[in-house]
Amino acid sequence: MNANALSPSPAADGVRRLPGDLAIWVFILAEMAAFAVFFAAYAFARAGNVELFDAAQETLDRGAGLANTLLLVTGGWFAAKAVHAARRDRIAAAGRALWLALACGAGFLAVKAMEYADKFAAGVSLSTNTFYLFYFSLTFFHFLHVVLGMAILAILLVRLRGGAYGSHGVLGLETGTAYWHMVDLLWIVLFPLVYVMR
Amino acid sequence: MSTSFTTSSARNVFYGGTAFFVLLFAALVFQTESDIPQRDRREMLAQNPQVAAGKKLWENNNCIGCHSLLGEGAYFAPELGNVVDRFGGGEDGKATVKAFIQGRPAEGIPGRRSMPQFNLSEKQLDEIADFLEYVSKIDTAKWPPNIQG
Amino acid sequence: MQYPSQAVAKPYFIAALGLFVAQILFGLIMGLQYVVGDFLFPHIPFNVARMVHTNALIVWLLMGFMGATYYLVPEEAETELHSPRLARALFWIFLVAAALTVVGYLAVPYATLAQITGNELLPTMGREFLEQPTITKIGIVVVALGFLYNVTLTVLKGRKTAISSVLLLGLWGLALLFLFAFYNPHNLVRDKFYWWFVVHLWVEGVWELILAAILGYVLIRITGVDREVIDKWIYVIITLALVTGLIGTGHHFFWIGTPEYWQLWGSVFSALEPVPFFAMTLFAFNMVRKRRRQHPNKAATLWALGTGVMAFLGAGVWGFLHTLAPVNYYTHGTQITAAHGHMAFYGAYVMVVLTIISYAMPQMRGRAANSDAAQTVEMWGFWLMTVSMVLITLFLTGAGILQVWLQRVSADPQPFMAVQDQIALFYWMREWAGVAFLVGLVVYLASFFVGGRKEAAA
Amino acid sequence: MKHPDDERATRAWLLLTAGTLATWGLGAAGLAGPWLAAAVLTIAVAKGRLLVLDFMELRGAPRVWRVVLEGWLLLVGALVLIAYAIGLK
Repeated sequence: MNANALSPSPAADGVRRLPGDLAIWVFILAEMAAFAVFFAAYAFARAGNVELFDAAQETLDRGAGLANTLLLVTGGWFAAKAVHAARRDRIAAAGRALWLALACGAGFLAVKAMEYADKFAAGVSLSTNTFYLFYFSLTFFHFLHVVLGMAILAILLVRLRGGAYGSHGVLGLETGTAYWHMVDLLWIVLFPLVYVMR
Repeated sequence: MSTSFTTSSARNVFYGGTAFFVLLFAALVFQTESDIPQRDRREMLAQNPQVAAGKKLWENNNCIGCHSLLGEGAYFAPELGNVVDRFGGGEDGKATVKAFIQGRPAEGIPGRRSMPQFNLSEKQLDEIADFLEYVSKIDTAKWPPNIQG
Repeated sequence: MQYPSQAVAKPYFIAALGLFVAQILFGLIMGLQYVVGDFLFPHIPFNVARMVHTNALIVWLLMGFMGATYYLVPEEAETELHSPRLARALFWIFLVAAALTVVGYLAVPYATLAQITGNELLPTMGREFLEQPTITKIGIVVVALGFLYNVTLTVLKGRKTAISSVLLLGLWGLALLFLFAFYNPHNLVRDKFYWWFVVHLWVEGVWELILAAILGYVLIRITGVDREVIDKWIYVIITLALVTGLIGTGHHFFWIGTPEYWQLWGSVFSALEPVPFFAMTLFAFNMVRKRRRQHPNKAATLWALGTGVMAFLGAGVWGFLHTLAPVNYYTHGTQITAAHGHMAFYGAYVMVVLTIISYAMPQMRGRAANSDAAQTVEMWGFWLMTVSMVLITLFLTGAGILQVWLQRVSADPQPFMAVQDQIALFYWMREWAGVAFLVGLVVYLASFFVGGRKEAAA
Repeated sequence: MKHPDDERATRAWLLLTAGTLATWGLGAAGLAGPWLAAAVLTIAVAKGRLLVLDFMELRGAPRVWRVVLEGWLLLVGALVLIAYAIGLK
């Protein structure tokens, strides 16, 4: 019904347009607002307990955080490639890219689950101290977003196979991957904030 | 400049987003249920049946219609979550609570907010006092800020 | 009015307004008891007046929602109501049950009422807002199920629109969440925890769906804006409402013995709860600005815009004021809460019910809109009530700030009753604002009896 | 055949990876203090901006959306820095 929803990328034809459906962007903004408040709350809570936060941060596995950041960044790259491929009707390549993005997400969940298991084994929980209250709240909330993002990617994959996307239009694909990129974006802030800054 | 915004996407985002947050809420509720045994003093309920009887009395006389309990209720009369402590704590506090309830004049105090005379029996007074003592032991994250409630 | 069965809404609206009057009268009694402590004591103690005040509010809002549903669902579904007879029967059952309950509150001591209604068998009474005898609660469930059955079948046999889907979702949620009212464990922490599943998840959850649906319906009718546009706004608003409001329940779990992580989760999400209300304000004003016809019912337009603004102020801004855990630590259970409660209920739910009544009543009386004279009187009622409510809220906020300072923050905290004496001036001002509200209500009701030249029915 | 969109995304991915490794390296080196905080946050904002522009493809979106998302990054970064400065005392 409108030409702009069709295959050209937002940058391509000089017509500025928002990729994906506005509805998902409203949701994305709401989620980002929630995370912004979480991040600020973390930072200000830290300001009141610097020693506690710095000491507890030492117990985190920064290597796992690194691996997870790389996994999400790579997953985002694959998701972007999937959209680009679908725009040029390279459906098989788009499908492969979505699979790889999903694999990155699964890898993230696995690493995170191992991190949690380590913490639980050490007897650390949500109620241990203020740092862990924030650590578990922030990362678990984000963890669930990865799960939701993967569910969306899976739906996109099914619909891609059904021929829903191609040069005739990739609106749904853009809509779903926008959410996946948000999950990535949030982690890009979360990782340095919780794992590195001291 | 054109933006696509379809009703079906808006609807899907609504149902998907709601389902997501319902599940998250459920997870937090589950976590709460596993954490509260450390905070809610359920052992006092188990050991002393008068506590539950006191709660029923509390409800059957609609005390919450004037007082607040842990900050919830009406704000017409004092907070009672910590009243036993405010009245001296322990047995002294409970005795003062009982004497206060018992001593309310039936016709009220002229010009003042007055508590009705409920004509409770000695046993019922004990039950109410035990209930309020139990409430005072609940871990409320250091609320209220001071003894005045 | 296109479908004769829509007319079943009329008795619901009339009864709702009657209970509204009762609510305000008892509010004035309570307000006076705040400063003249022994007023009507011991015949109507404060807790009894408060039960009538709050329960009348809840029941008349429910009646308003039901009336609104009966009115708008046939038009949305483009079919007659499944059973107008059932709707009328349920109306009388509901009204009689509500009246008997109020008589019970006033005629006998509460403990006696508990005894004669068999509260022993399934104790649910004596909890804030859920004071109704257990049999009344069961009656509410029966009425709600009959109502939902009737409405759901109507929607299923007709056209399905976003408005009716959202409305039904809200109403079903309302009924299902009410079931938590029957759960009353001895454990006070769990009692309070699940009690909020009724109270919070109603007013900051499913009721917002009902609110959005009713507002959307009225805006379609009075502005002529495309349904497509309105539907999208509604979905966005209710998405934001549930995203923030569900976890926002946590702002009630700070100090009742629940784990402390709720302080973080509750603060974060309830800090965002103003957002959906802000979206609703934008929605109302945008639709009216883009209107494609000049509907003769200007009063209904005013109510719709008023809902947007006052819901944002009362629920959004006044809620945000004391929702963050470090602030709430000092304000929890003070007059600040009362201030917020008054404006939020008025701005969101009272006003949306008055919006649909303002739109629908003239139609049910056979005209598109009331005469200009009647509308002028109605708008006077609007302004008197709304300004009075703003004043009530401001005075209670003043009382609350002073109370927090004297009783909780200052170096030498004073006892509750000593503090109450010192803030009596605010309570007097609140009471006078309450009198002004009653005047506004009388003016509003008078508008139903003002004649003059009417517009022909649409 | 390389498409410009793909090239931009790949460039972004390489930079994101480099930024991630740099952030990790700064942490692993045992550094601390205001310079570390500033450096790490700057990298995070730069990474976020790349992601917004080249993965989310907001480079070609109406300007307001770029402003909102980049503004979010700056706002969060500023809040964290302010809180960090408060914590120094």
